[in-house]
Amino acid sequence: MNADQKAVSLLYFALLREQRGLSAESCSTTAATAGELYAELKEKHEFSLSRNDLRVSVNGDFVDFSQTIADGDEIVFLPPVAGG
Amino acid sequence: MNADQKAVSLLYFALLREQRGLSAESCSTTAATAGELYAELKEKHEFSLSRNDLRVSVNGDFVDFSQTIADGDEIVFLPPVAGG
Amino acid sequence: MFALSEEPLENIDLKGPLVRRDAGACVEFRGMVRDANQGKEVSSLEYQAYAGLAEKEGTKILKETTEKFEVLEARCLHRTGHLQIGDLAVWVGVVSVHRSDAFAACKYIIDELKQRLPIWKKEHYTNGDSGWIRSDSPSAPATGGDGEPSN
Amino acid sequence: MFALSEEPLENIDLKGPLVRRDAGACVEFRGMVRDANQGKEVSSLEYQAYAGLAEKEGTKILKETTEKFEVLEARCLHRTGHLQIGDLAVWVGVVSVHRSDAFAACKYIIDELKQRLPIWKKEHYTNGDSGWIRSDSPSAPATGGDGEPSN
Repeated sequence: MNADQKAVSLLYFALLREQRGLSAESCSTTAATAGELYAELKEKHEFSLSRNDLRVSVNGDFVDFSQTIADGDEIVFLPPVAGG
Repeated sequence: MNADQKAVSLLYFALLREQRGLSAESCSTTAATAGELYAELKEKHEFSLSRNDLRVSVNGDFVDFSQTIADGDEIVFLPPVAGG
Repeated sequence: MFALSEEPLENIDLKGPLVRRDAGACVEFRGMVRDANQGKEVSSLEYQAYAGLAEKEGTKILKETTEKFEVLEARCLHRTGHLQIGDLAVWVGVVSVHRSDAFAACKYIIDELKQRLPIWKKEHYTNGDSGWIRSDSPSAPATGGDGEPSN
Repeated sequence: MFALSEEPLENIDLKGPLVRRDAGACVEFRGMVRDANQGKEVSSLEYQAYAGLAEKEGTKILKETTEKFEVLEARCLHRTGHLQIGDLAVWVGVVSVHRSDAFAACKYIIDELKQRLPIWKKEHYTNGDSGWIRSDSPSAPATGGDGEPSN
């Protein structure tokens, strides 16, 4: 494993879950930030939602897309919400 | 019975009921308007509430104090309300 | 539907008639007798109503509400008689398609009826005093509104 | 207290914990699944939640509420899973001394949670279509809020 390479857990909800076809996966990435990771995933899985539509959480907290990601992080890209 | 003399029914609520010591009475008056009638009653029964504190209803509708009163009317002087 | 009730509102299925397949939002207001007002300990509350006029005025307020706001249904029941701490004095329920209408309508109803319904309330205090409350004064009565004893 | 519930909210004593002797006002909001949205006939609704984060964010909204408004207690439960027309999707209950605080707080809670909770809802239509709703768009979803299908 490359020094830049991290293993992260991803959870998917709503439209992203449908487009990915699964609700969780482990993934190996060299992306430095959450934003870079989404760009990677969007291309790989042909996600239709742009980064502007999403929020991101790392380890259960909302963070910015500039957040640095680390090995073992649980990362969730959140599609537009609609509670209530 | 004088031509000007009318028999009206009065209902009392809240503070007026307590000050009058009864909840309803018949009364004979020569007052032409609701306002004149209240002035009469206020003096006679020493009501503490001034006309500005009250609203008045005749036969189940809110009216102005200038409302002419007629024989047989049901008249209520309403102290400040507090529903809810 | 507006009604006065001598029967405790706790015994009545208030919300039942508000169930509708086209309703997305329901807002309810409950006014309860609370244990203190204006720094005095309240022991109980007594409501008197000029029933005929109160029901007419209450019905008028609900009609105004359905004209002013996009609501599917609006209902209100108001207690009369002698109430204890915690007892429900008034209930307002509104259903609408969208929530903002239900909030605005429910608030309108309770605000208007506190000012307009010919209903009077007397607070009894634990120190033995009592007083008629008026909703037009700047301070607050024992059921979540505004008012102070008038005597 | 904020909680997600897979159990129907109809089976839960929502208001029980809001009974207090010092409360004069109680305002409740209910969001129900309604039978139409954007001119389409809705047959059912499906809620997904990122549970850990939703409970954290819901708790945060309630905490903000008690800081911003004079409330004695604020509670909210949100359903997850597959809901039918008329089912209760979300319930908010607030008690306060005075009614204006309870109204403002209840409205704040539902407005914020519709924007912020990581919960997603998919509308299923009688014509066989379905779509994820987004609360940030100008039109209205099937439970009294604002939103339109995102696909």
